[in-house]
Amino acid sequence: MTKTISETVLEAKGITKKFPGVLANDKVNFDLRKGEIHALLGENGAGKSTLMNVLYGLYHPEAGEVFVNGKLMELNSSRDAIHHGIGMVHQHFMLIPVFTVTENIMLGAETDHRASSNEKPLVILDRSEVSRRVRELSHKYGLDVDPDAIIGDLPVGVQQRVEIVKALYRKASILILDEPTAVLTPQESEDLFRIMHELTQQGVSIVFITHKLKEVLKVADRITVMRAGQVVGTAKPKESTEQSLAEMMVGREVILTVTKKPSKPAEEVLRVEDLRVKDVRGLESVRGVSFSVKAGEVVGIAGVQGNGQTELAEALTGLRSIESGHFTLSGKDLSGKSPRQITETGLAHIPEDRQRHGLVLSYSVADNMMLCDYYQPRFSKGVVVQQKQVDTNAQKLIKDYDVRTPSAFVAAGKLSGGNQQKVIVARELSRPVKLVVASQPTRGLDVGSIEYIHNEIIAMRDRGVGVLLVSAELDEIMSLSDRIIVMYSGKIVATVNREDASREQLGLWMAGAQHEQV
Amino acid sequence: MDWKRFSFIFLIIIILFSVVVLIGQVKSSPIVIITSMLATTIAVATPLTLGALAGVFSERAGIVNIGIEGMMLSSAFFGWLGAIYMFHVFEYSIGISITMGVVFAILAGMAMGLLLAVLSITYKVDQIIGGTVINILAVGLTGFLNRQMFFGRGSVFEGNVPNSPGVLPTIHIPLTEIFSPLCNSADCILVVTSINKVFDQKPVAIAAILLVFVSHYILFNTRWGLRTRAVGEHPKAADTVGINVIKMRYANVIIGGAFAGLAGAYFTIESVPSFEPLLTNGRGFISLAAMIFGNWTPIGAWTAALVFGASQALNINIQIFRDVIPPQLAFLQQSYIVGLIPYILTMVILTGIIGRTTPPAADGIPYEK
Amino acid sequence: MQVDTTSDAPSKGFLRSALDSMLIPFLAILTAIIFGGIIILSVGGNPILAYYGLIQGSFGSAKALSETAVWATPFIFAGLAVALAFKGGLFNIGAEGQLALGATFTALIGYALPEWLGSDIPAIVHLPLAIILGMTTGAIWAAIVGFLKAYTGGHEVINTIMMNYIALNTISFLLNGPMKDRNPNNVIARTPLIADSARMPEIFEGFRIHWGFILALFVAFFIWWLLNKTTLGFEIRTVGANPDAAKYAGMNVKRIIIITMALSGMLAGMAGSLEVTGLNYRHELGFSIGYGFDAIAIALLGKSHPLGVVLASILFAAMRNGATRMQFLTQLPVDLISMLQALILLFVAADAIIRYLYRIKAKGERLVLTRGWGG
Amino acid sequence: PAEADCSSEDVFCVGLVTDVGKINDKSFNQSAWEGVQRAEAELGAQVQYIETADAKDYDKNIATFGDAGYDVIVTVGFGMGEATVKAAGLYPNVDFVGVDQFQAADTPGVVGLNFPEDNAGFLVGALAAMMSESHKIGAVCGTDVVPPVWRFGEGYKAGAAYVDGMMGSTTEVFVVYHSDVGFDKTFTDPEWGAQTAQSMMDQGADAIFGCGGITGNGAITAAAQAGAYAIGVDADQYLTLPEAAPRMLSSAMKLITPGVFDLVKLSHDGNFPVGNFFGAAGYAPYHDLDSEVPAEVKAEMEKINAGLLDGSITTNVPPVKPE
Ligand SMILES: Nc1ncnc2c1ncn2[C@@H]1O[C@H](COP(=O)(O)OP(=O)(O)OP(=O)(O)O)[C@@H](O)[C@H]1O
Ligand SMILES: Nc1ncnc2c1ncn2[C@@H]1O[C@H](COP(=O)(O)OP(=O)(O)OP(=O)(O)O)[C@@H](O)[C@H]1O
Ligand SMILES: [Mg+2]
Ligand SMILES: [Mg+2]
Repeated sequence: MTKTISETVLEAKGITKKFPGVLANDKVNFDLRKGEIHALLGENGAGKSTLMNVLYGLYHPEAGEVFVNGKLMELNSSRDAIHHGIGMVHQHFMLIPVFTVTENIMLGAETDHRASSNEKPLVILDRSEVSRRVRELSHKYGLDVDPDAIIGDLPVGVQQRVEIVKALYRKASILILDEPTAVLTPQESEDLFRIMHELTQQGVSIVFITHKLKEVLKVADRITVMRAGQVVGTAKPKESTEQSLAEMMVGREVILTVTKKPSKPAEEVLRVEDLRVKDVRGLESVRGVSFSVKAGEVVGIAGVQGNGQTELAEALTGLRSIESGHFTLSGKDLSGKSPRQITETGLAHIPEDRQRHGLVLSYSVADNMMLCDYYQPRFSKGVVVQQKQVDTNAQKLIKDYDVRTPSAFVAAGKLSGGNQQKVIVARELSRPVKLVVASQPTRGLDVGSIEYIHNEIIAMRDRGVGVLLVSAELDEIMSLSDRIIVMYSGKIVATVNREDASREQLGLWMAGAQHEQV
Repeated sequence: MDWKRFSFIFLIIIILFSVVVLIGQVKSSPIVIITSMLATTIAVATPLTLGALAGVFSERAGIVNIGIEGMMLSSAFFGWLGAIYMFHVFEYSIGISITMGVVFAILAGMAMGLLLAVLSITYKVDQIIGGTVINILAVGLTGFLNRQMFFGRGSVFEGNVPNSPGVLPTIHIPLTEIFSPLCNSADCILVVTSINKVFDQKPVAIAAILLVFVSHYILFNTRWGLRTRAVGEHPKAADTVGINVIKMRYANVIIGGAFAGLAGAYFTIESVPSFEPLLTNGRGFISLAAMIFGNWTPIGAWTAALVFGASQALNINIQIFRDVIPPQLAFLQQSYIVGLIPYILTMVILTGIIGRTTPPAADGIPYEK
Repeated sequence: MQVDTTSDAPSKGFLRSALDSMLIPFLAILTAIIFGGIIILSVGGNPILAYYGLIQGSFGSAKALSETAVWATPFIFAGLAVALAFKGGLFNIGAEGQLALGATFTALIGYALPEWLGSDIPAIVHLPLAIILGMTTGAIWAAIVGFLKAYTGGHEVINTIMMNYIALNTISFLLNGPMKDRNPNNVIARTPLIADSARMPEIFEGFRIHWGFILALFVAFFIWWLLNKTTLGFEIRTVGANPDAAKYAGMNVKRIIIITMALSGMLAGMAGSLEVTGLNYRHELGFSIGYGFDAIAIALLGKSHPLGVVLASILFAAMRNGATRMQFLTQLPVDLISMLQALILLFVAADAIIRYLYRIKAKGERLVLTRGWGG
Repeated sequence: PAEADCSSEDVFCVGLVTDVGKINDKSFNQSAWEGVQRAEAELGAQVQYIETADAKDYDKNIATFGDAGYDVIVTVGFGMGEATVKAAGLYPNVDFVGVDQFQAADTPGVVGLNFPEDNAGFLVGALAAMMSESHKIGAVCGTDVVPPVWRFGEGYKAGAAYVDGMMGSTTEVFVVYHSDVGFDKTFTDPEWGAQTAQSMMDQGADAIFGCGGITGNGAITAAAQAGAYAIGVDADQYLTLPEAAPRMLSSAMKLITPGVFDLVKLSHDGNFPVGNFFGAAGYAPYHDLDSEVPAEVKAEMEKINAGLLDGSITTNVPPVKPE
């Protein structure tokens, strides 16, 4: 796996980038050598994406210089970066859902390939020529994509491939991959690593950003770790361990495993029978699912994003209507009931998209903390909201759940992501409930917050509440669950007890392998 | 193409025409009625179509444009004013004056487009507020200048309203000349001359139809169109591939303004050679409805504009034939009731029974890096 | 992207925050006045005389003050209608139609009820009944749009515009036909005069200012209370700020959209009702033209805050009312007023221009009332 | 203008308040104002106008002149009838001229200036019928809710019918009122007027009468553009609509300008009447088309006009549209 690593193709010196109130990059130095995979590690908000956006010309740094192939570069827009052979696959894909693969790829690079010079812009689109070239490229690098498909119809894994093809189409020789594996199955990730190696063989240099320490150790040639906007060090994979990298990232010792007592499952709180649900596009995405959750246990639903877990959670919480089948909470049939009726029966919901569903960003923390039971006697007398009670409640929850906020009256939108999530967790877990549905409860959070939320979930379990945990993080599922259900393509493909589950086996199931017995 | 929507729209137009033909046939021949209604439909649809195109370009690039009404009104005024100045003050010929009038109208529309762009793109003002500002400003500005320049003591023209140099001429397509020699009956000649009337339109009306197809092609088959739609759907994605979102948005809003300007020219330089305060009479808002009704596509918007044109043609002709309306259809005599048809239709269509309309995903959202 | 300017720390103190939020509108008005002055000068008018006339005509005497209040009354109601809808994330362009229909049906109860019953009705019953019917009509008219929005996604902007046309045509039909004043002297499309028992008393003898103005202030306070202190207000604001979160929080979003539109239409209907019961004592074609659009400007200028709406209404009312005096003194066209109003709105909306002109630092907050067509 | 002291005995002041509409409407507001301006020129009056922007301001606008001590106040339009009568009570020393305001009962200090619009319509209807070669003529009007407009339209029909009866011809008359866009817009929609005129011409009409403010103006110019005969309304629109002048056959005139002037003069001379004052209706000269109009037609028109004046010919149009 050792390569002869030669010249530096990309170098950043002393990059400083400020956002209002945040020093996102503080005199950062970074370099990339030809044909290497250079992993960039760091907690949320460490400044990784910011650095990459600077290199890609999207942000203008307050200070610092960027050299490409040894030459000082003026990067004023992504156009310049593209021109210098830099390609970037963003953390949030930059594809237009209503366009076809071909249109997305040609966008911004609508040049006439038939002309002798490749730079000649083309006023009228030549879709067939572009899709021919897309086929050619995907063939060359083993990136299977259908040029005529509409992006919105494609699974994320394929969308990612489109992003890579898009970069290659622009003749990128430096490829920045910002958290590419966050949305992939272990198997898909393997596939991506294969492609990455293929690319480096052909002379492409890759910056690889991830939170997953195992992957870093496996694929990187070099590792740079960032913390709070600064580079804290560069390491070789051979000389590092998960533990050492995690400590570099966080700056203190971290316990990577959750300590918990064995569960004491009691009576059944949730029972789901043959549930079918359609997604936004009207396709059936939960296809006949049955399972149950008992009081005092954590049931984890594992699966790659887009296999129906989101829709399942939304259906159980009343946000999405169900096509057929039903579910009961504490024996009460709640299928087709409104979110209000379901919540009142004793369900708490930590939603997947906290900014879209969980919070009203313009509201104060206090108002957000009564979002679900503002009408209950705790907060309102008749139709009149009792501001005093709202404030008292907020003060108490802020203290109990360690929400870091200047005051209870600050708009929730002004808090950091972790604290926003804590506001939701505080609100949901402080209510008297029988079942918690937690969807991706720690997505995008830093290690400290994750620790805190994991402990809260286990505490709920120990208090005899049933927990349904939906997560794309296999590690999270493994460390919290007492029982694990694997979903693939809208169906349950396996159910196992935690003790009987192995990462590899779960990964296989997540990729669609069938289980002999359920 | 959205065939379901189109067939629905054409069905409605056919029904509207049939009603008039059935009523009017005792007085006039069906071919005369149909061709006359067609001519009216096309003419009435002209400013609506152009207004809707103004909306399509702006909104495809992500800027909600409810200022179409104001854009039309101001360009109607400035186009007319320009023609008068060219004719009376600079003493150009009629032809040059009115042509320049059209140019002034377009420039005025572009200036209003620029204002909307500055407000909504640079200052990131809520786009609906930006449009409202334009609408109110246009009423005040044109009303004020119209009065202050043309009437009373101390006005620019000393109280004499100078006549406008005229309107754009009809472009005659010599169908009659070509085909009537082949006819051997009076009926045949009637058919030929009647059909000729549909084709004999004025320049802006013809331009509007051509522009519908040109715009459709530009939007869906050219680099410009691809980029325009990209900045309206997902500006950040466009930015990452090196497209200047701000520039594209500015350009399209201003292009939209040019369309609205041409619509304005229709009122004062093509249809009637005079300006009256508020003469656009809400047609900008109807254009907006046509744009949505046509699902933000030029051809769709055009067919929607034709529905409005057809129902106005119906209303006019019903009254022309009011003496012979059969008693069962007496309610049609209530022009108030007939007048409701396009509005109710629009609402029905918006309920989505013939397919949902979807705006560009980033329409109305200011772009922040 | 919805960043509200509200719900900051109350620690700042009401007065301080009110002053802060009034600074920009104040400077915007000042700037518009300066611009307007330049325009007047450029056409050879006398701006000092014009503004003097404007102020004298609107605040210069008891009568002028009374007339300003008369103008402000429908503006407050209609402005609140638009503002309330804004708070709920809805853009009600249809205040015009709701108002006119409200006026028509108030007039109907006002003149026809005694005929139908064959006897006089005590004012204590008749007047409220007339107003309530006007409010209800407006509410139903707007609720239809709310219903279509909630259940079919039909956009309220287009639907309220369409409903305006439908309302105006319907009213033309009614006032020319079944509801026309049959008095042989009458030639125009208008209803008969309403009975005395349906008339809102004047506050001061000989001045046209009526109790409707006081009611308007009270209703503005009520709307503020409703929005900020009640569960329904919380629901409306939540649906306006983040409908997904509202659904998540168990609110019945569809129902709230309909209620918001209905309340908005009710306020607009009330504007019409009070024009009939307090001022005109009948409805006539051509009364109340353009109030719906003024209301939008007022709601925007008042930043959708009830108190702001009251102040903006008084400003607009003063300008409209003072226009007569201004015209009389200068012979400048009344359209000048529309132009001034547009300029004020322009500078309030694009406050960055004002901040730049007066070198005021931005607070990093922006008013976002609407979210395109996505709603 | 405000400097002169109108309350003094020697200064004669005339104020005009428009209906919701513009002073320069090329139609009745403007004609009335021209009458006032004639008073300025011939009687040395101090004159001023106020444009009404909203019906709510009727009282206040009148009062603005009343308070300033104006001697005569002209209020234009039927809509201001009640406000005018009310103001007469408040300002007993002021003479009020109410244009188009029929006075059912006498009010001291108020004169309603009215016109037999049906006669004017009758005249141009007859003219159009005689001049039409296709025997199809049209009228494009504002809303028939407004009685004068309705009387113009019905008079036009009656005039054509009279000619038919006299000559044994059959003339088809298309009369369309604009009613479907809300009241305020029915008089200010030239584009609709033009389209409607065009439709009538498509049906063969070769003479178009535009009756109804700016909407009618649209019809008139469209007719003129298409080479049909154009017929104006209220004033001699040959003079106010130069765009249509070359094809302007005549106009159905309400002689508002002289009517207003005459009444102002009566007030000036201290002979202000009470009740209703009927102004003259008539038809405008043929101007550019004079040579196109045959002598017989001219003669017949003279006869009809005389007949209408002496009552030997009646239009049989009721003052208000029957239900
Ligand atoms: N456009 C922006 N405006 C303001 N602050 C920003 C912006 N983008 C990033 N930040 C802030 O800059 C800091 C660095 O963010 P960045 O996105 O670079 O982190 P990251 O290391 O990529 O984190 P993650 O793992 O979550 O992707 C964070 O505090 C973030 O909140
Ligand atoms: N119409 C009104 N009449 C009198 N006082 C009012 C009115 N509207 C609001 N107020 C006063 O103004 C204050 C409300 O202002 P405040 O800034 O708290 O509103 P807010 O809740 O921030 O506004 P928003 O509705 O935008 O959230 C209250 O103290 C109230 O007494
Ligand atoms: Mg990142
Ligand atoms: Mg508040």
